[in-house]
Amino acid sequence: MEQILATTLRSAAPLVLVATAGVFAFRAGIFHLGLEGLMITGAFTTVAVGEATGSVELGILAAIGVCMALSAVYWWVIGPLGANVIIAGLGLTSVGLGGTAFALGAIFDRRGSMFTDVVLPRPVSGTTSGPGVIVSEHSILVWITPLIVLAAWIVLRRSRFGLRMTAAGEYPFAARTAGVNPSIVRLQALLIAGGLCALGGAELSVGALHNFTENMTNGRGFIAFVAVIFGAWHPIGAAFAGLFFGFADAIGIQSQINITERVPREFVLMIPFVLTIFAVWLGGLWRRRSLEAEAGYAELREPDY
Amino acid sequence: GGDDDGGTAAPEPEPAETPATTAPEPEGAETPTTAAPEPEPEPEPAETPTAAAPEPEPAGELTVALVANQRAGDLGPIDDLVRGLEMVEQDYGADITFIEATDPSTFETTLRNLANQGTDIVAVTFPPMQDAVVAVAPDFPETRWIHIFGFEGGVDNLVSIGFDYYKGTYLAGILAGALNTTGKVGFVGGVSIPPLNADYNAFVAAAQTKDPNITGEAAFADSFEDPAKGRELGAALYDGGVDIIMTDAAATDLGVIQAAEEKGGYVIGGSVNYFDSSAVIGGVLLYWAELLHAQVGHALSDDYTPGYVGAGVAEGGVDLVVNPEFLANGPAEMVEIINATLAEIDDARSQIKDGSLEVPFDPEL
Amino acid sequence: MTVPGGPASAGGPAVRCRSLGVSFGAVRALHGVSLDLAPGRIHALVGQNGAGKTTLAKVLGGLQAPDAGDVHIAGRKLPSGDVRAARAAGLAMVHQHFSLPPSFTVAEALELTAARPGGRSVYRRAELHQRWQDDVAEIGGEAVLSTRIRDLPVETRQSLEIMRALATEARVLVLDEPTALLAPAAIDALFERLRRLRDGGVTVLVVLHKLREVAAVADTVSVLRDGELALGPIEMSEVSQGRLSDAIVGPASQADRAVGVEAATGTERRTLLELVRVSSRESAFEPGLRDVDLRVEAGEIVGIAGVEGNGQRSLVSVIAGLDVAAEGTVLIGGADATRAPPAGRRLRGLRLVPFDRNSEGISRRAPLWLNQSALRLVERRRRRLPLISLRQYKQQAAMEMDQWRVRYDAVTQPAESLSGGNVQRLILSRELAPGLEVLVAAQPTRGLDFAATDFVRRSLRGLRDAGAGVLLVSSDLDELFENSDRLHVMYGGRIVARFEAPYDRRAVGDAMTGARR
Amino acid sequence: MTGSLQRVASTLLLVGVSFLLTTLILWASGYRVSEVFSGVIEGSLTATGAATSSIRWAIPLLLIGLGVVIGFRAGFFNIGGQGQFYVGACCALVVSLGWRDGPAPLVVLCGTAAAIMAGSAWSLLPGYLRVRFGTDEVLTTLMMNFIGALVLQYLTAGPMRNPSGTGQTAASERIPEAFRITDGSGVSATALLLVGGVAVLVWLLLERTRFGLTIVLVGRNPTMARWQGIDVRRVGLVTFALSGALAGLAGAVELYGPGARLVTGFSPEVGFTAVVVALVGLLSVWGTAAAAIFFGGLQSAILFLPIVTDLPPPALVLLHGMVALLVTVKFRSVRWRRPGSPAEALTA
Ligand SMILES: Nc1ncnc2c1ncn2[C@@H]1O[C@H](COP(=O)(O)OP(=O)(O)OP(=O)(O)O)[C@@H](O)[C@H]1O
Ligand SMILES: Nc1ncnc2c1ncn2[C@@H]1O[C@H](COP(=O)(O)OP(=O)(O)OP(=O)(O)O)[C@@H](O)[C@H]1O
Ligand SMILES: [Mg+2]
Ligand SMILES: [Mg+2]
Repeated sequence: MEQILATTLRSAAPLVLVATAGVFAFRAGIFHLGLEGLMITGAFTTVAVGEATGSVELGILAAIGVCMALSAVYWWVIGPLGANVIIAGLGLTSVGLGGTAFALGAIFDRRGSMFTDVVLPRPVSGTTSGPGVIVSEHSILVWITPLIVLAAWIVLRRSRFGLRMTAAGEYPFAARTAGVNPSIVRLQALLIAGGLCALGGAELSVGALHNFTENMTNGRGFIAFVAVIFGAWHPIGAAFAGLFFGFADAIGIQSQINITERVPREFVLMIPFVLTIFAVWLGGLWRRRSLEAEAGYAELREPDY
Repeated sequence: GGDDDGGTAAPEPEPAETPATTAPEPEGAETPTTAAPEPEPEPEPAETPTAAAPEPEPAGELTVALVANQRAGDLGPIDDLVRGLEMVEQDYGADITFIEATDPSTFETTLRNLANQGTDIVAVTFPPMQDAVVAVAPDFPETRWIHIFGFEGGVDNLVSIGFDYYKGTYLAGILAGALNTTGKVGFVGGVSIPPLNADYNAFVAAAQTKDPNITGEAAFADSFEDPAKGRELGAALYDGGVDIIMTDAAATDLGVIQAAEEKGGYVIGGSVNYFDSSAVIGGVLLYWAELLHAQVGHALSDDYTPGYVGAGVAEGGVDLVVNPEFLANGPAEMVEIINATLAEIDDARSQIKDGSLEVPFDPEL
Repeated sequence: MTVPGGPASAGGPAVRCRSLGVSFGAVRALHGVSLDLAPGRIHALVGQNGAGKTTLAKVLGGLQAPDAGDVHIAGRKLPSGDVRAARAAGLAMVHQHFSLPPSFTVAEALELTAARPGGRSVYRRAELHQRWQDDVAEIGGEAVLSTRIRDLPVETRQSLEIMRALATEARVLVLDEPTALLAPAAIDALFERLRRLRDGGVTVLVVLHKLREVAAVADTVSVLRDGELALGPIEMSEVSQGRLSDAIVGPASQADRAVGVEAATGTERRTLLELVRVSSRESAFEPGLRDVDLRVEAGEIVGIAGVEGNGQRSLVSVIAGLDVAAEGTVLIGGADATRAPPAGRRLRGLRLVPFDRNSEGISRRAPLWLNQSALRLVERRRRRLPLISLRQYKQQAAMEMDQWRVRYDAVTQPAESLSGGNVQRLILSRELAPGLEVLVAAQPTRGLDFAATDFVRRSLRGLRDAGAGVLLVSSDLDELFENSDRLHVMYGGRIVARFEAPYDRRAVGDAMTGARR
Repeated sequence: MTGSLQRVASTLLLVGVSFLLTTLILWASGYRVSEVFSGVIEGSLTATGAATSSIRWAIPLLLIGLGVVIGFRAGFFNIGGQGQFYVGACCALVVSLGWRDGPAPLVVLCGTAAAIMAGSAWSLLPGYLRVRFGTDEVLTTLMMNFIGALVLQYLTAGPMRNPSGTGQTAASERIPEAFRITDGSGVSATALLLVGGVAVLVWLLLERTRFGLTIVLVGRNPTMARWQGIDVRRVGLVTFALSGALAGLAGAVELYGPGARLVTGFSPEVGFTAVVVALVGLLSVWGTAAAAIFFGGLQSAILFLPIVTDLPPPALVLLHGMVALLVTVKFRSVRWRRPGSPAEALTA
C-alpha cells in the first residue's frame, strides 16, 4: 500500500505540474495541445544545461527560459498570426519531440538517451519500510508541487490577475470592456504554462530519473491535458485528476504484479480509460456545464471555415 | 577484461571481421554508461554460418541500408546494429543509410523506396518486418536482403537469421534461480507481445529448475521508451519481494536499472552497455554489430547463399554473459554462487545445442 | 487611478469629439462626427439601426480606436482605443451587449470590471464580498454576490451593468440602449437615477430608440444617420418630434412598406393555437405554467403582458415544443400537438420570434444566408433528388432580407457583423414568410429603431388582416395596447387577467403586479 | 474563388517557410540542406513509386479527415478517428478470416460493412454520452482511441494472432489475396474510385443537402437550431455515426488494401494527422482532399528523405512539427466585405 502511494505521488507529480500549466492555458482560452512538446523540451534542457554547467538550478532555470520562449512563439503563431490553436499545438509537440531528439544528436552526438549526474535533491531517501516509504525517494519538486498547485489556485481563483485571465478566456469582450487586452493576458498565461511544463519535464528527467531519453514523456502531456478537462479547468480539480491518473498508473503497476491469474492484459490496461470515461460522464451528470462556458469552449475549438 | 567464463561453445571465430576490441576501462564513477556505447568487448563475434571471407567490392558504388523497426538510442540491439553499420561503412567503404521505421504500415513503402533507389544491400530487423521483406524482396532481385531475427528461408535474395532469444533468457533464468533468495524473480518487458511473453516464460521455467517454489512476476511498461515507468515497475517488483529482474524493454531498462540501484536489487539485462552499473549481473547478449558486418560480407561474397540460418543459443549467436565488473566487485557470496552455477549453465547450453533440452516456447502470459 | 474631481471647467464641454471616423471594410460606421456634450446634462443619442450609435459609444469608451479624429474629456485628449485611460478620465460605459463573463460571480465580475483603488489584488472571498456588499444592495443584497452572472435574470443583469458603471464614480456615463430589457417601472427608476446623477454633475450620454423616452429624460438630443451627425446636440425644447423623426429617417427615405405575407387561409374564424389547462415544470428563473388556457384564432392578435419572468418564456417554450407540457393539451391548427416535436409544429405553420435574438434567434458565426434559410431546412418537400442548390438558397435569402431592409454587405458575412436592430430584421424576414399560420412573437420590436418598430407593428397587423393568428408577448404596454385584439396578463405562471380593447392601463398594470387577480 | 486561391497560395508559402526554418536549423547543425529540398520533391513526386506512395498515405487521411469534417461542422470535436479506424480494421479482419472461404466480393462487402458499423459504434458511444448527458466528447473520444488500440493489440496478440510461422509478432494472419483491393502499394483503380466516390458523396451531403446545412447550424449555435425546429440530438448522433463510419471504412480500406493483415500499433498517428488535415482543409471537402494529398506527400517524403540524405530521424519529426505549427497561419483581412455590395448601395 505504501508503495502504491509512493508511486502515485511520483507518477502524478509531473502530470500535476503540466496539468496546472494546462489550467492556465485553458482559463485564458487556449486549448493547449503543445504541453507534451514543452514538457520534453523542459526535460531535455534541464539535463543539457545541467550537464554543461554542473548546476541543476541553472538547468531548471534554462529549461524554464527555453519553454517560455517556445510558448511565446506559440502565442505569436496562434495570436497575431492567427494560426489554428489545435494544429499549432500539435505542431509544437512534434517540434519539441523532434527538436530535443535532434539536438541530442547535434549537440551531444548522442542517440536516444543521455545520463547526467546533476540531479534534484531528495529530501527523504533510503526509507524502505513503513509509512515512511510514502514520502521517500521523491525529488524536491514532488514536494514543491502541492505548493505550486496552491499558488496556482490563489493566482487563478483569488486574484485580480486570475479574474482578468479567466475573463479573457471565457468572454474576451468582457475583458476588453474592463480594459484588459485578452491577447496580452494569453501571452502571460502561456508563459506561466511554459514554465510549469519545464518543471514537469525536469521532474521527469532529473527528479525521478537521472537521464534524458528521447520521447521519455511518452504521452504524459496529453494525459495532463485530459486531467485539465477532467478537473473542470480548476487548479485543484486538475491536480486531483493528475493524482487520479498517477494512482491509476500505480494501481496498474501493482495489479500487473499481484494479479496472477490473468485476464488478457489488454483488458486490464483498458481499465483506467474506461474509468475516465465513466468519471467524466458521472461528473457531467453532477454538474452540467453551463451553456455559456460551453459556448466559449465551442468557440475555442471552432475553427473558421 | 573481455574474457567470459560462460563463453560460447567455440564457434569458428573470424578474426578478420572482429572489430578492434577495446577493453572497456572501468571508470571510477558509478553511473552507468555516460559514454557512447563502447565496441563489443566480446572477442568472439557471432558465428556466421556461412563462413565466407568478405571480398570488399570497389568502394564508392556499394550502398547498404539498415531499416530498424525500433528507435535507436536503446543502448541495446538497435544501437549495436547501427555500430555494425558504421563498421560496414569503414570496412567496405559503403555508403550507409539508417532508417527507423516504427510504424508497421510503413515497412513496405520504405523497403520499396530503398530498392528503387538502387540500394545494394538492405538489412531489416526483427520478426515484425518479416512479411514486408518477404513481400518486397522478390520484386527487387538486384538487391540482397538480410533479415536479422527472421525465419523465412524461401526467398532467392534473402538471408534470414533466426534467434531464439528465449533460450538465452532460459540460461539467465538458471542463474537467477540459483541466486534467488526470496522465492520470486521478476521480468520487465516493453510491451506484452508474444516474443517477450515467451522470454519471460522461459526465464521463469529455468529459475524453477533450481527451486520449483520460485514464482515469477512479469510487468510491462507498455513502451520501450519510458524509463520513468521502468523505474516504478522495477521499484514495485523489488518491493514485492523480487530480488532479480530480467529486463527486456530497450530504453525503459534504464529506469529498471536505476530502481535496482536504489532498492538494492539486481538486474540481468540485454546489453553490454549496462555493465557499468553495479546492479547488473549480466546480460543475454546478441552480437548484433558483428553479425550485421559479417552478413554484409556474406552478401558481397561469391558464394552467397540465401536462405534461413539459425543463430541462436545453439549456434552461439545468443548467449548469457556475466558482467565481468560484477564478478570482480560484486558481493562475494553472489560471485561464489555465480561461479558455482556456470558449469550448470554450460551444461544447459550444450543440451540445447544437441537437442536434448527442449526449451518451451510459450507466447502466452 | 484618481477620478478627476470637481465640476468640469466652466464653459468647456465634458466630452468633445472631433471629426471621428470609423470604417469596417467598406462600411463607414462613423464619418466626420464632431460632437460637444455640455457638462452636467443628459444627452440622448438616437438613430436608426446601424446608424453608428454603438460604434460612437465604443469610441468614447476606448473600446474602438477611431480611424480618424479624437476624443477629449474635460479638455484632455484621450489616447485612442484605451479603455483604462477612458475610465481613468472618468468615463464609464454600459454596453448594449452584456459585458460580464457568465461564469463569474457577481462579486468577481465587479472586482474585474469596476475595481476601486485600494484593496489587495489577492483576496479572500469574504473580503471580496465585503468590498461590494453596499453596491449590490439594490439588486438583491448580499445574497446576490455569490450568484453567477449566467444565473441572473436578464433585468438583474442589466441593472448590474448599470450599477457597476456607476460604481466607479464616473464623471461621464455612456449608456447604450439601457432600456431595451427593462420593465416600464424599472425604466422610470433608471431615468430618475440618471436625473439624480446629472444633478450631481455627471454628464450622461444615453442611446435610446423610443422618442417617448427621449422626451422623458433627455436635456439635449443628437441624431446619427448613416454614420454622420444629422442633428444636434440640440435642446429638447427646441426640437419638434417631427423634425427629430425626419432627421432620423432622412429626407429621401420612404417609410418601410409592410410585407405582404399571404396567410394560408381566408378569414373565417378558426382556432389556430390553443392551450388547454397546460402546466409545465419551472425552470431556473421562471415559474412553470399553471393551468394556462389560451386561444389564438385566425385574424386576431392576442397580447401577453406581464413583468418579465412571470412565465412568458415557459409559455413560448411550451408552444414551440422546446419544453414539454407536463399536463394539458397543446393544439396547433386544431390538431393535438402536445407531443409533437418542434419541427412538426413548424410544419404546421407555427412561426417564432424568440426572446433573445443573439442566442436563440440567430447563429452569430453562421453566414447571413444560412441564418435566413434556417426554416427552409426543416420543411418537408417532395422531390426526387434530395439535392438542393446553394445559389438558390442564397438568392432567396438575399431577396427576403432586402425586402425587410436588412443592412448587410454580402449574404456570406457572419450574422454577428450586423447591428442589433438588423439582426431582428433578419429574424423577422425569416419567420414572417409564406407558410405562416400562427406567429408567436416575443419582444419583436426590442432594440428596433422607431421606424422599424412601426414597420414591424404594421406587419403584424397586416398578418392578422390576412388571416393569420398572432400571439404577441411584450413588455411594452403601448405596443400591446396598440396592436392586440385581446390581452392576457401573466403573473406567476398563470394567466391572471383577460382584457378586451379598449384597455385600461391602470387595470392592466394592477394585474401585472399581482395587485389584481 | 480568389479567396480560395489566396488560401492555397498562403498555405504553400507557409509550408515553404516551415521548410526554410527547419533547414536553417539543419544547416546550422552542419547538414546539407539542398538535399532536403530535392529529397522532398523526389520523395513525394518524382522518385519511382513516390507519387503512388503519396496517394497511398493520403487515402486513410482523407477518409478519416472527412469524418472529422462532418463532426467539426456539427460542433463536435470528435478526435476518436484513430480508435474508430482500428476497430473498423479489426472487424473487417474478423469477418475476412472467419469467412475466408467465402466468395471474395461478398466477404469484402460484409467486412467493409462490419468495419463501417464498428467505426460508427465506436463513435456513437461518446456521441450518445455527449448529446444525452453533455459529456465532453474530446475526452471520451480520446479515451476510446486508447481502448481501440488495446483492442487491436488484444486481437493481434491473442485470438487473431498468426498461428503459423514463428509466433514472434503481434500480427494477424494475412487475408486471402482474393480479398484485396490493392497490392502492397496501396493504390488501385478500385481504391481510388471508392475513395473518390466517398468524397463526392460526403461533398453532396454537406454542400448539397439540407442535412448538410442543418449540421452547420447545429454546430454554430445549437440553441438557435433547436428554436428552428431542428432535432439537435438526432443530428448529433447521425454526425457522430458518420464520422465513425468513415474512419471505420478507412480501416477496412487499409486492411483490404496495402495492409493485408493487422499488426499491433500500425499507423499510430493517422487519426491525429487527419484532424490536422481537416483543419488545414478548412473543413471543406475538397480542401480536405487537397490537404490529405499534401500530408500524404509529406509522409511519403518523410519516408524517403533518410534514403537520400543523411538526416537523422528526429529531424523529420521536427520538420513535420514545423509544418503543423505554421501551416494554418492566416494573413488576416476583412474577408467578407466586397465593394459594390448591396449595403454599399444602401448607404450611398
Ligand atoms: N468553464 C467550466 N467548465 C466546466 N466546469 C467548470 C467551469 N468552470 C467551473 N467549473 C466547475 O465549477 C466548479 C467551480 O468553478 P470555479 O472555477 O468558478 O471555482 P469556484 O467554485 O469559484 O471555486 P474556488 O473556490 O476554488 O474559486 C469547478 O470546480 C468546476 O468543477
Ligand atoms: N465589428 C464590426 N465589424 C463589421 N461591421 C460592423 C462592426 N460593428 C459594427 N459594424 C457595422 O457598423 C455599422 C454601425 O453599427 P452600430 O452597431 O454602431 O449601429 P447602431 O447604431 O448601434 O445600431 P443598433 O441600433 O441596431 O444597435 C453597422 O452597419 C454595422 O453592421
Ligand atoms: Mg447599437
Ligand atoms: Mg468556491
